[in-house]
Parts: sequence; structure tokens; C-alpha cells
Amino acid sequence: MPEIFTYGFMQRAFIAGAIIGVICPAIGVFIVLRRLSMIGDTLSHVALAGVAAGMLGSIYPIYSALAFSIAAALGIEKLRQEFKDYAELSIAIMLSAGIGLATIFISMGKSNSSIFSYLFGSITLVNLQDIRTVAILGLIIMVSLIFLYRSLFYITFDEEAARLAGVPIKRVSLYFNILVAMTIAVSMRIVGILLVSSMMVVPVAAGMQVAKSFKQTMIYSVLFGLVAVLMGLFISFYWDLAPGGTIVLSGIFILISTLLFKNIKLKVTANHIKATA
Amino acid sequence: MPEIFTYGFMQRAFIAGAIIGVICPAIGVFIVLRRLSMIGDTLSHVALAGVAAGMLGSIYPIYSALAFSIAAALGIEKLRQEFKDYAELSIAIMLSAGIGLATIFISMGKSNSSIFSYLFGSITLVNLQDIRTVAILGLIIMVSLIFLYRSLFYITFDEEAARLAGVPIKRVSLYFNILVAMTIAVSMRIVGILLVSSMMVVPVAAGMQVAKSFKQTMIYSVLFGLVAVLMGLFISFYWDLAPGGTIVLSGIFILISTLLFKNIKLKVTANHIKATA
Amino acid sequence: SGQPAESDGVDHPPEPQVEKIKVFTSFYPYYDFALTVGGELVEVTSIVPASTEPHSFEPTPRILAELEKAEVFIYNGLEFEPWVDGVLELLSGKDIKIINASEGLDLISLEDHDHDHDDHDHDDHDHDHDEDEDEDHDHHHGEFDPHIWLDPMNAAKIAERIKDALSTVSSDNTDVFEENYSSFKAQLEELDVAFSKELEGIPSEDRKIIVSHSAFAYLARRYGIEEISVAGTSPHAEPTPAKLAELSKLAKAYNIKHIFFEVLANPKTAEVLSKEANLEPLVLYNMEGLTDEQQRTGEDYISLMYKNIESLKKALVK
Amino acid sequence: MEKVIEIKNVTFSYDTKMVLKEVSLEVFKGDFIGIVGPNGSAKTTLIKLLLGILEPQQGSIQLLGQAVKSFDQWHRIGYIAQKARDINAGFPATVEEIVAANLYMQTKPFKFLNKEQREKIDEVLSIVDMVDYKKRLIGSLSGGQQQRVFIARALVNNPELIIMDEPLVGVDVASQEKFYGLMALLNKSLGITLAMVSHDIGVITDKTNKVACLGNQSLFLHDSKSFNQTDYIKQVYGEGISLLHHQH
Amino acid sequence: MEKVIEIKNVTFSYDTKMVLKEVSLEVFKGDFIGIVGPNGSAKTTLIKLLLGILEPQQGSIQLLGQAVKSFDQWHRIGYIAQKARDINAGFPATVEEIVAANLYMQTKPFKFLNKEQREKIDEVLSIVDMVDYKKRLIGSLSGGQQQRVFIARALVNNPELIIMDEPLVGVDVASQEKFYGLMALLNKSLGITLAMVSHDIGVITDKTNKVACLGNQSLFLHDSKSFNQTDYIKQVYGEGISLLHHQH
Ligand SMILES: Nc1ncnc2c1ncn2[C@@H]1O[C@H](COP(=O)(O)OP(=O)(O)OP(=O)(O)O)[C@@H](O)[C@H]1O
Ligand SMILES: Nc1ncnc2c1ncn2[C@@H]1O[C@H](COP(=O)(O)OP(=O)(O)OP(=O)(O)O)[C@@H](O)[C@H]1O
Ligand SMILES: [Mg+2]
Ligand SMILES: [Mg+2]
Ligand SMILES: [Zn+2]
Repeated sequence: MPEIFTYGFMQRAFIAGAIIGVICPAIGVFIVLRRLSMIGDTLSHVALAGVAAGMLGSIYPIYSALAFSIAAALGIEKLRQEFKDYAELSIAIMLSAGIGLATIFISMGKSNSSIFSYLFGSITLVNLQDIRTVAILGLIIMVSLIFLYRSLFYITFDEEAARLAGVPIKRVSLYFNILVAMTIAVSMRIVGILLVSSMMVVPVAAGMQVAKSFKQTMIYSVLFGLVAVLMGLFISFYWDLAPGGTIVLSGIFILISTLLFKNIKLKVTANHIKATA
Repeated sequence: MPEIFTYGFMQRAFIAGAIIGVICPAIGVFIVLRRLSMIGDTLSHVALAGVAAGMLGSIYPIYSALAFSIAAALGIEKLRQEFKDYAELSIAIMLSAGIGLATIFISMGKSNSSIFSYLFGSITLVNLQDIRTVAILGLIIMVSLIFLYRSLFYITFDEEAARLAGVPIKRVSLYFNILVAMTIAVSMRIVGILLVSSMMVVPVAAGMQVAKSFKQTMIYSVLFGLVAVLMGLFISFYWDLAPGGTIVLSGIFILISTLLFKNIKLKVTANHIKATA
Repeated sequence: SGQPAESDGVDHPPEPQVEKIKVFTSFYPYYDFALTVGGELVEVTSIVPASTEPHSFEPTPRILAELEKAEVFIYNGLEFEPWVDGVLELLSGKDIKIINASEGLDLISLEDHDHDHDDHDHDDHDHDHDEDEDEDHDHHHGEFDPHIWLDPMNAAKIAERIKDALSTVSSDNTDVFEENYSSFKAQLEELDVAFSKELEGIPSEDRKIIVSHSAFAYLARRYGIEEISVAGTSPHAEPTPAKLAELSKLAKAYNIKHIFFEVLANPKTAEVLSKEANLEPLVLYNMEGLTDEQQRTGEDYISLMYKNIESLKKALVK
Repeated sequence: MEKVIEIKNVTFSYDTKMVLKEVSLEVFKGDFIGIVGPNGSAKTTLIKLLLGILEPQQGSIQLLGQAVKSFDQWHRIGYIAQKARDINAGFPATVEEIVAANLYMQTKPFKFLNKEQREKIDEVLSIVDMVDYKKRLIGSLSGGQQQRVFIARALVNNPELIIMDEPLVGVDVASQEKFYGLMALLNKSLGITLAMVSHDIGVITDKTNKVACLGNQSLFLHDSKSFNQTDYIKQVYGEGISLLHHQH
Repeated sequence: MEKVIEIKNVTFSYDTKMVLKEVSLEVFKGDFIGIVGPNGSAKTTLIKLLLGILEPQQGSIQLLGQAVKSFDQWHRIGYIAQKARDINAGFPATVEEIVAANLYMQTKPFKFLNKEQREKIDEVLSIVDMVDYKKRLIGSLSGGQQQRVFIARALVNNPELIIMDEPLVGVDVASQEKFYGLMALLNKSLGITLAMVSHDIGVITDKTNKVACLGNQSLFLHDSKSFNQTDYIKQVYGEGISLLHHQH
């Protein structure tokens, strides 16, 4: 057995990473196509406000963070209706509100430096309990996605037409938003916010480069997500680098490869046509 | 003179706030309409990577932060061409890359908790030197915006058509991106990143609710930006709250007011029509 | 001194004849020191309440307005409080005694502190930090480990400067401050002796502790302990897997049985290592802040330091 | 006869601008109604009201005997929007996936498309001559090709009523021909009710049995046979304008 | 005569799909050329090549005597895109602001519009009958109204060559009539060269002097007078299809 697998924490990292590497891109495809790419970043800042509020009100901070995140996700949906043509604006507004509240709560005292420990996890630090949580979350998400696949696809492509085709758009959107908020609030504490929010975006962007249908986009995104996690963990272990960052940069590396691959393919075809024409 | 104006630091806060309250929404109108609302957040995270890199390479961190921000702004522009139909995706990718690098650099040691001090300023702690910097930056930005107003408007509305109308879109985009990166990198250390990135978005969103033309959007956004700063500083002083967060929440308050105002206006007209019809 | 009743100045009936000296400190330890030295003659305010996470902390205008009336201001320096530059500027030119606690102390540079765990040559911890080759001040930012207050003798030096400052502000009460200071100093010396004595006789190869975040370099240096930290001085830095693996190997190699974590920091690192290398977790207080619990039970610098001795003893005495 | 659409005294305004004033309209099962009128005469607005996308300030609208507000049988209605082509060109979905999406009510969550459904998709795609493009990404099609995909999507559910807002915009002559052939088939043989907005007055009066003229906030319903195009043009656009398509 | 457009042996493919093969075309000053062809016959592609939005894999293209690659006098060319209406409906700009934007080359950075320019804007807006909508937000206009604004925008610069990709899509009859009247004026009196894609074969052959037929990766140039519509339809779409607009 190679050294990397002899450590319990690395074994756990591989398991947790594989789960995150599958669920985040799967849910991320819908997030990106709904133009909510930055929702991870926003919800994590809102969660910070939630933790601070929990500390102020002597509520268990994880609960208040979760409550804040879900409220924010619903708020974003509401704002999205006001800013139909600029979906990402609703995210930016919620981000501002989130950090604004967080700084005020923090300056009101009580919250201490442990506030950040509620936000930052690390993939190498997960324990069995964490894996169980992530696995359950993953299961809920995967089942929901299979169940909602068609309706989410339609809503994402064309909300109006989806409504007319009989998709209960309000309910589906609501459920999806809660799912996203839960994913972020729960898993950021376990594997770190960087990993969750990046995994929702970077593999999807890479997948969109090579896919020739929506289904393929889904498959490639998940595949790239998995590869990024595995590659990142290996590199991180053998080159002594921070695991979260390394996984994300592996994802970026995959993305750049797909971009190059696509552009080179275009060039080659062009030359081929030139040569044969 | 009311108590609030007797303090030198409040006087300086009002001056710096007024400048930020004008330049950020002015530049923000173009940012929001180009669908880059989250660029502030992304560039600040990239700047963090820059600071960490500077510490590793023994370069003065402010310079490396600025260099990283500008490189990121240009990278976003490049990615935007690959993801034409999902402009905000380029922002999300750059954010991931930024934090990814930052965590790796930070874990490579040397840098310590002081790294964050390069990102956070506070509007109540600006000195005369800071005000001079912000004022010069503000001047550069305002002159640039007046100079580029027409071309930016056209590029933002319809890039292809702008090119055909003779707008040098590459050069204008480049210059604009550098301007944005500079604004963020320079002012975040002075007044805090929260203020800079929120002021670029929230007043613009409010302005878009009431404006009836592009020019009005510009005017209202700046107006709302100014009001948010003044209101925020007053409230922060008299209610003893963190100034940055209070200013941002004042902006959010203005935004919600415009949204309500608009919806109520619609309702009233509707009822009026019902009554007279 | 530093008993619960005293550390909570609010409980005292106001003594009308004495105008209390307004002292502002950046965060907890200096609050404790100032209150101990000043006693009933001072009114101490900690700007960062119970050590809120310092990097996102923004002082409110109210506290800045009050700060303008301050007579003494004490802060740590070494970039520990990012907002302090602005505050100092605000106070410049005012008639106020400013104490930069880290000034004049023997500082530990972060570069030395960046342990190379492959060669464990302890002697390099005894080298003289005064020979500070690098005088380039442009380049000063964050070069030194800021956790100075965890060396009791540093605490004594800082307390002395607080005493001097208070005496200048209120020369009538010099005697009181002198007296408070000497009793505090005595306590600190007692503490110092306790540390040395309790850890006496431990062979140098056993004087190794693993901590979750590197906050104990000064304490470690003073008592000839080697601090091996999982994360750097930035609490957000993620431990690398290689580092975790190395630490677990080290723990086995040196027969280390315990890992220290701080109440205010992420306990997960400690948890993982304790599993991986079979380490028992112990708490070591860094006093960047007090928890609600600690405030309620009236803990302070001295009492928590004694708890640290107990923990260290448990880990080091085999 | 069964009323498929019933609009009663509907008034609608955008902000302060009234675009429809006490408009009424009845469409019966088997009708093919053409909706004509100058740009900005509220044709699209009328359709959006029909579909519940907009709500009238006054009056009532019923679809298939049910109030639009509480209508929930949208799968019985096919719709082709004027702005259907305003989709994000980068959206990674194939023609087939988009058409299949409209089968939402007929597919169980965990099931793939069955053979019958796949055949149905092929059928509607061949009606619009796009079977060969089944696996292509929507963004890689020409403007007219995209429009045809949306026509196919509206047909896939075997709707009882099809509402079309300028469906033939940018569609080439041969396909238009084919489309009208299909409409006649649907309308006459299958009894499907059709409502279609068009600027092609000549063709629309020829193909439909009723024409609704919009203009000046009002709606006038004509029988197609008695509908006099030249009169209409004069009335709506003023004297001196001849019907373009009849000039050459 | 002066060549306004010169396409020589141009070949273009999307990915592996060739859509134009060794196509050549010359358009002279004063020509009004119609470009016709079924959906997907590369009409829009040809225009994008002309405007340098796409680059040919082979062959050369010249505009006003200059290679497109290095062309820099875009203000001499007006363009109405097929997708012009795909603008963000929420963009807060008025009709006037959008038309004025095209005056970019004529306005100094720090100057407001002068009287002459404002009059020019009014002029082009009245050509498309949209003066009353000058202060309206673009997103609050009907589909056809938006299209008219983009026509006005193309005209505001007094271009020497106007390239139009289905500009009349969704525009009502009266405005179409008016538009063709204007085109005749621009073309005949002012000598402006026009190139226009349309599916309205009947009208286009009537109004233009040349017709370029696209199909099967090739381009055939006809003189409008000798262009036989029925033959064309048969040739391109096959037998059995009659010209729709001539049916009734
Ligand atoms: N969202 C809106 N806000 C304000 N006014 C609007 C809005 N949408 C449409 N209008 C106005 O309402 C009127 C009717 O618009 P509608 O889109 O229904 O016209 P239409 O008959 O479909 O025109 P077209 O033939 O151009 O498609 C127009 O004058 C238009 O300017
Ligand atoms: N971005 C693209 N990627 C791949 N193929 C494309 C792309 N754009 C167009 N095509 C294909 O190239 C061919 C020509 O497209 P083009 O848009 O030029 O047609 P057109 O003649 O303008 O059609 P229409 O009348 O429908 O507007 C079509 O078969 C289309 O599917
Ligand atoms: Mg319409
Ligand atoms: Mg086309
Ligand atoms: Zn610390």
C-alpha cells in the first residue's frame, strides 16, 4: 500500500472528497446555468452573520447559520424575481447584506475568534461522524436531483415554458434553494467553504467545454469533479501543499486543459479544412 | 455643531465616505450591467493571494496585491470571452483560483495573521494621506468615466454593435478593467473591502428601480450611494454600530424602499385604473 | 490581584472623589494587566470585546470618540491588531500615554519559528534574539510572532510599563500603582518559578509539545520546550496532509502522548491527530480572549497560566 | 359549443399606459383564430394575459372552462412565445432534450423516455424538418432552425389549444408552407383549437376562420371570409398604404 | 465601378461542418442585393464573415476596398443583426440613448449631443415611426418596436453600406411598407449600397436589383429581373412547394 493510504485521515479525506466531488458538480450544473455561480460564496458569508447572531443570542451557532443560509437562499430567489434580467445581482446584494450584518454583529461583541472555526473545515480533518453527515447529505441531494432532474432542467432552461408544461416551478425552486443552502451550510464546516463553492463551479465550467448535451454536461462535470479531488489530494500529500487549495487548482488545471483542447481542436479542423479545400 | 462633527475622525470619514459614495456607484453601474456584480468580492480574494505571494517572495505586499488584482481583472475579461453567455461564471472561476492560491501560499508558511490586515480598512480610521489617495483615485476614475462614458455605455449594451460603431472595445475594456482592479486594490485597504464592493452594487440596484434612462440610472445610483454613506455614518455614530456594516445596511434599506415604492406605485396605478375603468 | 470581584469594575460603588483614569486596551491580556496594576483607580475598556476575531473587527465610531478621552492606551503591536495603525494616528498629538507592549521585548522572528522538524537541534532556541540583523523597517510587517504575553516575564515587563504610564498620568497615586505592580510582579515571578519547577528534570529530548496553532513560542522558549505546531500563526491556514503525516510520525518517534489545542480555536486538528497518532488532547490557554464560561467563573491571566502548567506537566512528565 | 377561450371585459395597463380597454373575446373548440394588429397593439400582451403571465386589472379570463388564475392543466395548451429565441446561446442542451422537456407531465421522475415518447419527439421534429438536428446543441442552430425547434416543442404534448405569437418569424418559405399544412391538419382533422399572432395578414386571413384585430386598446372580431384586408389596412394604418404582399 | 463588397473563394466551417465552400460575391456601389436561402443555408454566417465576427478558413473578404481583417471604418457601415432583439430586457437605456450610441465616432468624449445630432436621431426615429417612444426604456417596447429601434440605429450614421439580417422580422405591414420606401430612397437617391437577408422572396426580388441564393454551401448570384421565383423555389426546396405568398 502506498504511504498515502496508510493514514486514516487520508483515507477519510478520499471518501469525503469523492462524495463532495460528486454532489457539488451535480448540483452545480443547475446553479451555474441559473446564473447563480457565486451563491456558495454569498451563502458562506451569510452563514458567518448567522454564527455571529447565534453567539449574540446564545443560540447554537450551527443552527442559526443554517437558518440564515436558508433565509438568504429564499431571499435570493425573491430578489431574482425583481432582477429577472440580472440574476447574479441578487447574489451580490445578498452578499453585501450578509457581510454587513456579520460585521455589525461581530462588533457588538460576544462573538470571539472561534467564530471562524464554524466556517472553516478542512478535508484532511474530517472524522467518521463528518463522513456520515456528508454521506447522508449526498444521498439526499442525489436522490432529489434524480427526482427533480426533469423539472430543474426545464426551469433552468426556460422558466415560463416550464410553468406552462406543468412544472410546479415555485415548489421546485424552493426545494432546490433549500438544498443548496443546506449543502453549503453543512459541508463548509466539514470540508471547508473553498472546496464546496469551487467544486460547484469549476468542474461545471470544464464540463460545459466538452459536453454535447445537457446529460453529458452533468456526466463530465461530475467526472472532472472527482478527478480534481483525487488529483488534488495526491499532489497535496506528496508536494506538501494545502489540500483545499490544491484540489481547487487541480480543477482549474482541468478547466484550462479543456479550454486549450477545445481551441486546439478548432484550429486543427480549420487547418484540415484549409488543406483539403 | 452637532457632536458628530466635532471629531476629526468623523470629519475624515464623511469626506472619504462621500468620495467612495460617488465613485463606487459610478463605476458600479457599468460593472452591474456587464454582469460582473461580484467582481469586488473576487478581486479582494485575489488580492489576498497577492499579499501572501508578496510575503513569500519578499515583495512589498501592496504591490503584489495590486499586480495580482490587475492580472485577475484581465483574466476575467479573457474568460468572459470563453463564457460569453455566462459572464458571471468567469468571476466565480477567478474567485476559486484566487482563494485556492491564497490558501496554498498561506500554508506555505511565513505569512501570519497579519496577512488579513492588508485587506481590511475602516472608514473611521482614514488619515489625511488616505483621503488624498482616495481623492486622486476618485479624480482619475471620474475623469476616465466622463471620457469613456459613451464607449462604455455602448460596450455594455451590445459589444458587437459597439465594435461596428467604431468603439475600440479591446482598449476600452482593458482600461476599464484596470480601473476596477485599481479601485478595489487601493481603496479596500483604506475603507475596507466590504464598503467598496457593496457600494458598487447596492446603490446601482436601487437606482435601476427608479431610473427611466441610462443617465438617470447613473445619477440615482450616485445619489443613493451618497445618501447610504451619510445615513450609515450617522446611524453608526449614534447607535454605536460598526460603520462599514451600517453604511451597507443603509444601502440595503434604500434598495428595499425603492423596491417597495415601485411595487406600491404599480398597485396604486392598477387600482386607479380599476376605479376609473 | 485580578480576583473576580476586582476585574469587574462595574460592581463597585462609584467613589465620587476620585476621577478614574481612562485606560483603553486592545484586547484581553492587557485589560487584565491594566486592571491589576491600576486597581480601583482606573476604568479599563477593552476595544475588542472578549477578543472578537481581530481581522474582521472594525471599531465603532462611539468607541473611537471615547478613545479620544483616553489617558492610556495599550496595544500588542506586531500586526496583531490590524486596525491599530489608524487608531494610533487618531491619538497622535494627543496627550495620551501609548504603550506598545511588544516594544523592547526579545522578539521571536517568524523565520526562526518556522520549524524544520527534520533536525531537532534545540540549541538554536537559545540563540540571542537581540542580534537583529534585519533592520529594514519597510519590511517589518508581520515578521515577528505576536503572542508575546504568554511569557510571564514579558507580562511583568509590560505591567511595569503600565505602572509607569499610570504614575505619570496620576502622580498622586504612584504609591498605589507601585504597590499593585510589585504584588503582581511577585505573582508572576511565583508563576515563573512554578513553571520551571514543575517542569524540572524533564530531559530535553522529552520537552516537545504539539499544539494546534502556533501561539506558544514565547512560553516554549522561556521554559526550554519545543513547540511543534500543526498550523501556522494564522488560524485559518489549513494543515497540509504531509504535515499531519509528519507530525504523527514525529509523535511516534519522540513518544509524544498529548496534543494541545486552544479553546477558541478549531479543535478538529487536534482531534484528527489524536486519533492518528494516539494523542490525548489537552487544553492550553492562549488568552487571546476569554470564553463566556471563563468570564463567569472569574478566570484571569494568572489562574489560567497555572492551568497551563498543569496541562504541560501532564504531557511532559513521564 | 365548448368555449376554449373566454375573455370578458378585460382591461390592462403597463404602469400608467392602458393598452387594452374592456376587451372581450370568445374562441370555440375547433376555431383557428388569427390575431393581427400593428406593432405595439397589445397582441403579445393579450396572449400573456391568456397564459396568466400578466394579470388583468379588470375583467375575467377563462381557459378550457377554468379561470386562468387557478388554471392547472397547462399541458393541454401549447405555446410558442414571440421571444422563444431569446434563450441563452450557451445553454448546453440538445434539440431532443429541449423537446423532451415538454413531456414533463408524461414522464415519471425516475424513468427515461420510453419508446413511444421518443417516437413522438421524432414525429414532431420531422414535422418541422429538424430530425437530423436532434443531437445538436440549441446554440449551434441558425435563427430559423431554433424557431422550428420551439414549434416542435409546442406540438409534442398533443395540446388541445395551441397559442402562437408570431411562430413563423425567420422561418423559411418551404417550412412555412409545411407548417400551415400541419396547422390545417391539426385544426380540421384533430379539432385542435389554434390562436396565432401574425403580421402576414394575407396568409392569416386565408388560413384562419376568425380574425381578431387589435388596435387602439380595442379588439374587433371578424369572420375571415368577410374580413376585408384592404379595408382593414386603411382602417388601422390609414389611407395610402397598400397591402405589401399583394403589390408585385 | 467601385466594389463595396468583394468575397473571393471563401470557405467556412463550424467545427467539422462546412457551411460555405469556395463562395465568391461582388457587390458594387449602388447595388441593393437580396440574400435568400432556406434556414441554415449560412446567410447569417456569410454576414458575420463580412463583418469580421467570424474568420474564413480560406479565401479573402474586402469591404470598401479594404481587407476585413484590418478594416477600421466601421462607422461607414450600418448593420442590423438577426439577433438584435436578444438584448437584456432589463437594461436601463432609452430608445434615444441607444440610437445616440451609434453616433460614437461623431461625438467628442466630453460633449453632449449637439442640436444637429439630436435632429438626426429624431429623423431616423421618425423614419421608423418611433419618435413618440424616444424616452421609453428599450425593455418596455413590443418586439416589433424594438426591431424598429435597431433599424433606426443602423441609419443614424449615414452609412454607405447597410447590411441587414432579416430586419423586418416581426415588423408590421405598414412599417414594412415605409421601410421599403426608405430603402428605395437611400438606394436610388443617395446611392447607398444595401445588402439584406430575407425570407420574403416575393418582396425581395421586387425591391432589389440582385439576388444571392445560398444553399448547399454555394452561392448563386442572379439579376433580380431574370430571377425566376418559381424555379428558385423548385430548385432549392424541391417540387411540390408553391410560393406561399402568392397562393391566395
Ligand atoms: N413591460 C412593459 N412595460 C411597459 N410597457 C410595455 C411593456 N411591454 C409592452 N409594453 C407596451 O405595451 C404595448 C403593447 O405591447 P405588446 O408587446 O403587447 O405589442 P404587440 O402587439 O405584441 O407588438 P409586436 O407586433 O411588436 O409584437 C406597446 O406599446 C409596448 O410599448
Ligand atoms: N455557432 C455555431 N456552431 C455550429 N454550427 C452553427 C453555428 N451557428 C450556425 N451553425 C450552423 O451553420 C449553418 C448556417 O447557419 P446560419 O445561422 O448562417 O443560417 P441562416 O442561413 O442564417 O439561417 P436562418 O434563415 O435560420 O437565419 C446552420 O446549419 C447552423 O446549424
Ligand atoms: Mg408581440
Ligand atoms: Mg440567419
Ligand atoms: Zn493566535
